[in-house]
Amino acid sequence: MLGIGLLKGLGVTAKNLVGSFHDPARLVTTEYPEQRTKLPENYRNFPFLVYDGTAAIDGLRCVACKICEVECPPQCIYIIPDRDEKGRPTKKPKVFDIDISVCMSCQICVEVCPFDAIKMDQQYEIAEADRFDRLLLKREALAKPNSYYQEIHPAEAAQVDAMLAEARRKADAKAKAAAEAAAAKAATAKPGAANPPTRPPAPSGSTPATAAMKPATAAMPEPAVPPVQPTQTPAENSATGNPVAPKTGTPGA
Amino acid sequence: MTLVQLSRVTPGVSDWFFQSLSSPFIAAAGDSRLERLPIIARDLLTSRLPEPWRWWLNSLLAILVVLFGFAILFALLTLVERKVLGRVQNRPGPNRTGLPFTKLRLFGLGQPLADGIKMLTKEDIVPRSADKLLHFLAPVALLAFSILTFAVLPFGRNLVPVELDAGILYFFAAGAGTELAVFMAGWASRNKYSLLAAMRALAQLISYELPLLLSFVPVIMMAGTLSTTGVVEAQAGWKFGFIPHWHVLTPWGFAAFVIFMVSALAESNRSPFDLPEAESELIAGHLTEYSGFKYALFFMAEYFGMCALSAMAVTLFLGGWRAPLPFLEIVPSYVWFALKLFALLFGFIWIRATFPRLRIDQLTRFAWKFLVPMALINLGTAAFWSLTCNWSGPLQLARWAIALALVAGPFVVMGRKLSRDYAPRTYRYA
Amino acid sequence: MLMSVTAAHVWLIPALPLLAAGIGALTPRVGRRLAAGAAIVALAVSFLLSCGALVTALADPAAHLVHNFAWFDLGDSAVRLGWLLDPLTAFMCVMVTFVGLLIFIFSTGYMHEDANFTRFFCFLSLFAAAMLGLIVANSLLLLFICWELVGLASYLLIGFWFHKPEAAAAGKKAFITTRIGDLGLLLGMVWLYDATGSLLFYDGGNGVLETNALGALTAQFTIGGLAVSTAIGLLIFCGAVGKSGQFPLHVWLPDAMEGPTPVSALIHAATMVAAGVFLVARVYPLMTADLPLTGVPLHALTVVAAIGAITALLGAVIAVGQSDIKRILAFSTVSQLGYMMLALGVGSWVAAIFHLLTHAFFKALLFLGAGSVIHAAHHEQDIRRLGGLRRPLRVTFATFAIGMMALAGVPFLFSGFWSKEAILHAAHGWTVSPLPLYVALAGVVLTAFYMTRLVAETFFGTPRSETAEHAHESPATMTVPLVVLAIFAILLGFLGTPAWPWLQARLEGRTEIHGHSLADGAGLMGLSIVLVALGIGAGWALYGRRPRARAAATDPIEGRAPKLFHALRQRLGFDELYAATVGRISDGLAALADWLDRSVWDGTIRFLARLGVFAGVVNREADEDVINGGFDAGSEGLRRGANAYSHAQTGDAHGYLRVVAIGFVMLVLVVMLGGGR
Amino acid sequence: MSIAFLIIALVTLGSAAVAMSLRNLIHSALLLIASWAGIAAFYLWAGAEFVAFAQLLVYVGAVSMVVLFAVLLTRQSRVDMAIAPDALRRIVAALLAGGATLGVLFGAVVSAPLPIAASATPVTVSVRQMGQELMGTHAAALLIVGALLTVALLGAIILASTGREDPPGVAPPAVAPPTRKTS
Amino acid sequence: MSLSPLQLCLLFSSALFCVGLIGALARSNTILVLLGVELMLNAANINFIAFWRFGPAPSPATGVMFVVFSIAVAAAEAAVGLALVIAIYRHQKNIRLQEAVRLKG
Repeated sequence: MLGIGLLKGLGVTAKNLVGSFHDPARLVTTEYPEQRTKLPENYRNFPFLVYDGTAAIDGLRCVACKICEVECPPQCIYIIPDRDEKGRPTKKPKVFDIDISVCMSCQICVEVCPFDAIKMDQQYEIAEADRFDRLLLKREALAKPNSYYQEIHPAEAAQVDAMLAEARRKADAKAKAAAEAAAAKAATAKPGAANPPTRPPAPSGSTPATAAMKPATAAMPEPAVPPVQPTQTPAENSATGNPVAPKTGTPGA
Repeated sequence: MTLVQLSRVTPGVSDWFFQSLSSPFIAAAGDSRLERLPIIARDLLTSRLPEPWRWWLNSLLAILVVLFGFAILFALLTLVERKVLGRVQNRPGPNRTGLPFTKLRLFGLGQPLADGIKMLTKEDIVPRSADKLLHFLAPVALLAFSILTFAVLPFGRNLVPVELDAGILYFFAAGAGTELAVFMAGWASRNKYSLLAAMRALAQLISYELPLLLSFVPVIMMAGTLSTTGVVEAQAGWKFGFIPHWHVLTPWGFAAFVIFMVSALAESNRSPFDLPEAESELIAGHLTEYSGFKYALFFMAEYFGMCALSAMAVTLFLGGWRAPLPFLEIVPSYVWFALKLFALLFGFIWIRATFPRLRIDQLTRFAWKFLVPMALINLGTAAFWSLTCNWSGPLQLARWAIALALVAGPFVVMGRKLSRDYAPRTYRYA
Repeated sequence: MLMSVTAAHVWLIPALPLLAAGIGALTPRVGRRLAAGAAIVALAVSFLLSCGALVTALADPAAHLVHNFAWFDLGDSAVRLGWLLDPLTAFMCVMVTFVGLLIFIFSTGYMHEDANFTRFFCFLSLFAAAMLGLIVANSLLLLFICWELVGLASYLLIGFWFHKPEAAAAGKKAFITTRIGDLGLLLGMVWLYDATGSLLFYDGGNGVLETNALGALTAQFTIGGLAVSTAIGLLIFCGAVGKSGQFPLHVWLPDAMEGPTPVSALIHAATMVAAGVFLVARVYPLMTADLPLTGVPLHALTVVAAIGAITALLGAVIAVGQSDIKRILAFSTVSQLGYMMLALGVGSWVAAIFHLLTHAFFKALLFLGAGSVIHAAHHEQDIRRLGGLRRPLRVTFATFAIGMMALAGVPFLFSGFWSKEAILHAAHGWTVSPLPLYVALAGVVLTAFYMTRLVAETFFGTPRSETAEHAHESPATMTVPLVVLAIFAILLGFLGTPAWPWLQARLEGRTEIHGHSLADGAGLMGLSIVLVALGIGAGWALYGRRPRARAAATDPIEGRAPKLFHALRQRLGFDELYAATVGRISDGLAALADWLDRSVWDGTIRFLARLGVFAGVVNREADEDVINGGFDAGSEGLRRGANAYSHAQTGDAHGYLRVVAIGFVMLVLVVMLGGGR
Repeated sequence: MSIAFLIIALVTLGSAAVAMSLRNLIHSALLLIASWAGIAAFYLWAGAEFVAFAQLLVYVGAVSMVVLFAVLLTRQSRVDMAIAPDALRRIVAALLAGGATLGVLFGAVVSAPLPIAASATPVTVSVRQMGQELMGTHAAALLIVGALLTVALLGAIILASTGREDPPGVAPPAVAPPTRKTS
Repeated sequence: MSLSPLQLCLLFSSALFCVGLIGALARSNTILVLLGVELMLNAANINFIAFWRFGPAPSPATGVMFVVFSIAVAAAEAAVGLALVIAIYRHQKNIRLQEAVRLKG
């Protein structure tokens, strides 16, 4: 009959109206500047640089290898490697700029970085008044601690950390073997080996970490060592669930 | 040119006209102090003055109180509407604009103020080829006609600005001017959409004016008067001591009330009859070429019209300022009036939140093929009701049964037909 | 609220079914539930109101509560109608609404497959409204209006299946036959109005049934020495004869069985045909007014008694020879109506009404039972082709048997016994002639006999046709009314036993009840019991003991007295007699009118036409030569003038308006200057 | 005579006169509406409240709409707006005829010995009184006016209708193919 | 010369009548002609009210009743008149009154 449908409709809206007052599940609005929704882990927008330890510039994992600069499709990365007085590369970037008004958030830089030095950020409040200056991020603005990385991408970060620790453990083991082979020589290498074999790249071990990094970087050209994930065993891959999730884009496989 | 102005120019000659205008806010007798509060307050201000001045000041006060009251109501209503719409859609609605320069939010109470400031400071654009005079006159005329209608509404016991013998007729005569203003706006804009919208608006307003007028004829018939206070007077008393004698509680009265409210929705261009201002179809229709303060005036007029029609519905059908139960009469009459008015306004908002907009052919068909015949049949029902007013005993039941059948039968029959016509249409090429 | 139903409210009782009829008329064909629901609900409410009216009426049984009003004014005199509420009205209302309600419910099952279901209920409601209006009318005029409406509804319902030629013919026959009686009623009404100046029954001393009017009526005499009241009473009785199927006009009633069975039950058994009895009971003061007169050749009631006796015997005799289940019941109705008339005639109208009420219930029961049988047997109505239905139709059989025993007057338990007994006693007490008593006693035997025959043929033995074998019990909407009616067919008798004649007392307006012991009339009662036993025994001996084997087998009576049986089967040749006499005469009259029309009137007109043509020819000759010439010249002049003037008609509105303005100015100037002030 | 009357008269006459002389039809119509409103004001001044509101309702509310619709439905091209060849002649004739009428009427009004109301106090007619008068004394006239209005409504519809068999209002059956039409 | 209120009202109405008349005579646009006629009708209504108010009235409500009826009839007239205008426009594609001189077409 005419009107029944209208009354039903009025009932629906009335239910919404009343429900929004006593049922918090209905009122889904978050009051943005005060409240924020937790972003999903796989959210990404622009890259940042990870550093270990507390020193922002010195702790950068980046070695200025320029792979990302080459691979970047819109060419928004600009790197000048740092050199010491003698002109030798210090394996640090002197200039590392990303123009995020150009960046297209493709994550290719993250994919190609052999050192896990560049990661995708979740910072979205990037509105600026000056387009040419403030959106061109410098090295200092890009550098963020590993703890931040762990905070925004916990699963991925744990995996990366585990991998780095593994690499470091291998390097340590190698160094230890070398040391034992040369046991007779001296016990000078002891302090370096005293480094605990566990994972934490905690702030406490900044110097050991960099020290541990060095063998890894030194070992990079060798085929077995590089921490590129696809080389992991399939068993481990399936057991951990989503170790490759950030890269293959199949979360929760 | 309001009535008050009209009488102002002829003070000496037509003295009788003064009497017919009957000093606004007549002094009440025998009511509680609370009930007489507005009159006491007024007398405090003006009782010392000599007679002609006192009359003038009383009139002026009445006008000011009504105008400011409804202006504030308008401001609040915009906010309440947005908040209710938000709640219906599971949003909080505007809640951030509070007191200026403070952190106080006050549930967004500052929103109307902010809107007002925005509207006032916007650039007033007049199209180059527009008819400048009419373009300016349209919003002014619209608002003026809307405000005129407030003159005869009984806001409470003895609280009626102008007591007219033909008050209801005056109300609708003044309301008829809004159509003219809408047309002026549409035509003066020199915009095809505006003109089209104006024509649509005219068609809609004329179509719905008919059921609107026909729906309250039964009330006049039963009350035997065209005066608003008389109609309220006719709804005095309670049956069995607890069922008020409101017109809405009779079969014909209920039908007339529904017809009246539907027509009022259309007359005030409210959703779901807001075709003339349909943004998505006519780029806001006759409002397209208006901006800034003129636009605000249009909106103000629309809300004033809505308030006035709701107030008239309260007067005609819901017993005006009368309390629903005898013991509730200790609450002053103007509070009751305000409560009923708010209830109806909330209904307007609720309907807006619920129903989608009609198509123009559905709109006119609904008016001509459903509302007008229903209103005419309802007239017959009311005639039957008034002829059988001395039936009693089992006849009283028979009277109810017949009246209900007279209302429900045509409703079902015509409603069936109408529902068939409104069935989802099948398109050949879509 | 119900307690407060007064005379001013009784119009609601017929108004509600009328409303339902209106709804039914407006309902489209698919609205079955609406039409039936409206009819049933309206009648149920009417029933409740009737009960309220009964309570009101019984509070003061002697009073005639009236509510009169003016219908319209004719010059000085107003035509006044009114409503009447007394025990007679109230009992009749309760009976009609209750039986009607049960039959309505029964109809929802019986007519379920009919395409014109809504129309049926519309007609039924119309009938109920008219019948109830007839009952509550306090004016002979209003009664007559409703009387005719009842006739109309009856006609419509008999011819409900008008595609069957027999049904259409039966409808016409019923309508025309009853119209003959109605003519008498109309004449009586006109005469009554002429003699008394009023048609209201009771009007605070001025009504036609009150002492003033009756005194005036008996004081005048008319042709043959009859008192005017006798003459008017007999004319009114004519109407009753037509409607109640009494002796000369009884032929329509058996044919009326062509209608749907619920219609037969409601109209042609329980209610409408009783209207004649009711009419006579209603105007009973008028009928009895001439009794104190001595030296008049005839008392009205004598005629009534005679007609009743003849009808009672005739109906019972013919019923013996019929084989259609409904026809048998129809003739039994004729016979029972004769009993009622007999009771009226011998001066006991309460016995007549008592029998009317009990008869209404058990006859409705019998008809509905027959309807159930017919429904079950796929519209097979011939008892020779039925048989053995006892087993499949248990409820129907049980209730039908109760109805049969009530009708046959099986002693003590069944209502028919008590009401028939009352009639026999009344006939016994009639001093004028013993004949009615003998006729009634003969009728008792015959009734018991043919009812036994009917039950034995239908329910016992073996099924004698395909359809009877596959019979199945009817739905609850049909059996429940049967059961209810059966209960009442038993219980109702105890309202009027000689020991406690409550009903009689109330009808006569007495509040105290004078019971007398059963021994008072024990002789007569014993005789009638013996006669009933004789009838049943004979019936069982002939039909029950050795049931019919085949449908085509000869009837036991036919075997013994073929001629008699044949005459009975042909209904004693009344139809043929009427066809030979009345029909022949009217055919002759029609032929005469036809001949007159064709030769005499036509010839005259043809001659006149010829004359006219001749005059025309002469006229034309004169016209063309003499007159036309003059006209031509005149027309030419007019044409030229108009031509000239038409140049002023430019079609330019401005020009016209200008001329009007200037003309106005001229006119005002003339008036002003010419001293027109 | 009061100032109010003079103002009302001047406004009414002025707007009517200007309306009759304007080229722009819409402006003309709007000014005429103002003139009608002025007449309503005159009624109000004269104490005929009900008539004043009726005038407003009918003229400002209804007739004006019809006029505006008619104007918009008969939009003219620029050629049509051009002054007709004999316009001047007609205007002069109109002025002459109108002037003569005005003169005659004025003369008649000024010179006529008009009767004056017996009582100085004006009669007031309440709406109730009017209603009873309408239903009693003038009931026949009311019926006739009702019939007239109905006939006028029908006539107007017939005159203005285009005579198409399928009005756009009942589009769905026309649009839907007959095979797919479901109730 | 002093004028009574009644005469003033009558002068007002006759002036309005003449304005309407001149408009109806001078304009070629049919709509305006109709409006002129409408004005003349209104002028007549003013006379009714004037006599009702200032003149001796046969019964208290006669003048008002007349005007009410007149307004009703005028509404009908306007509706039919403008419908005719539209019909003329359809027929001859303009609404000049002086061109609408033929009944046939």
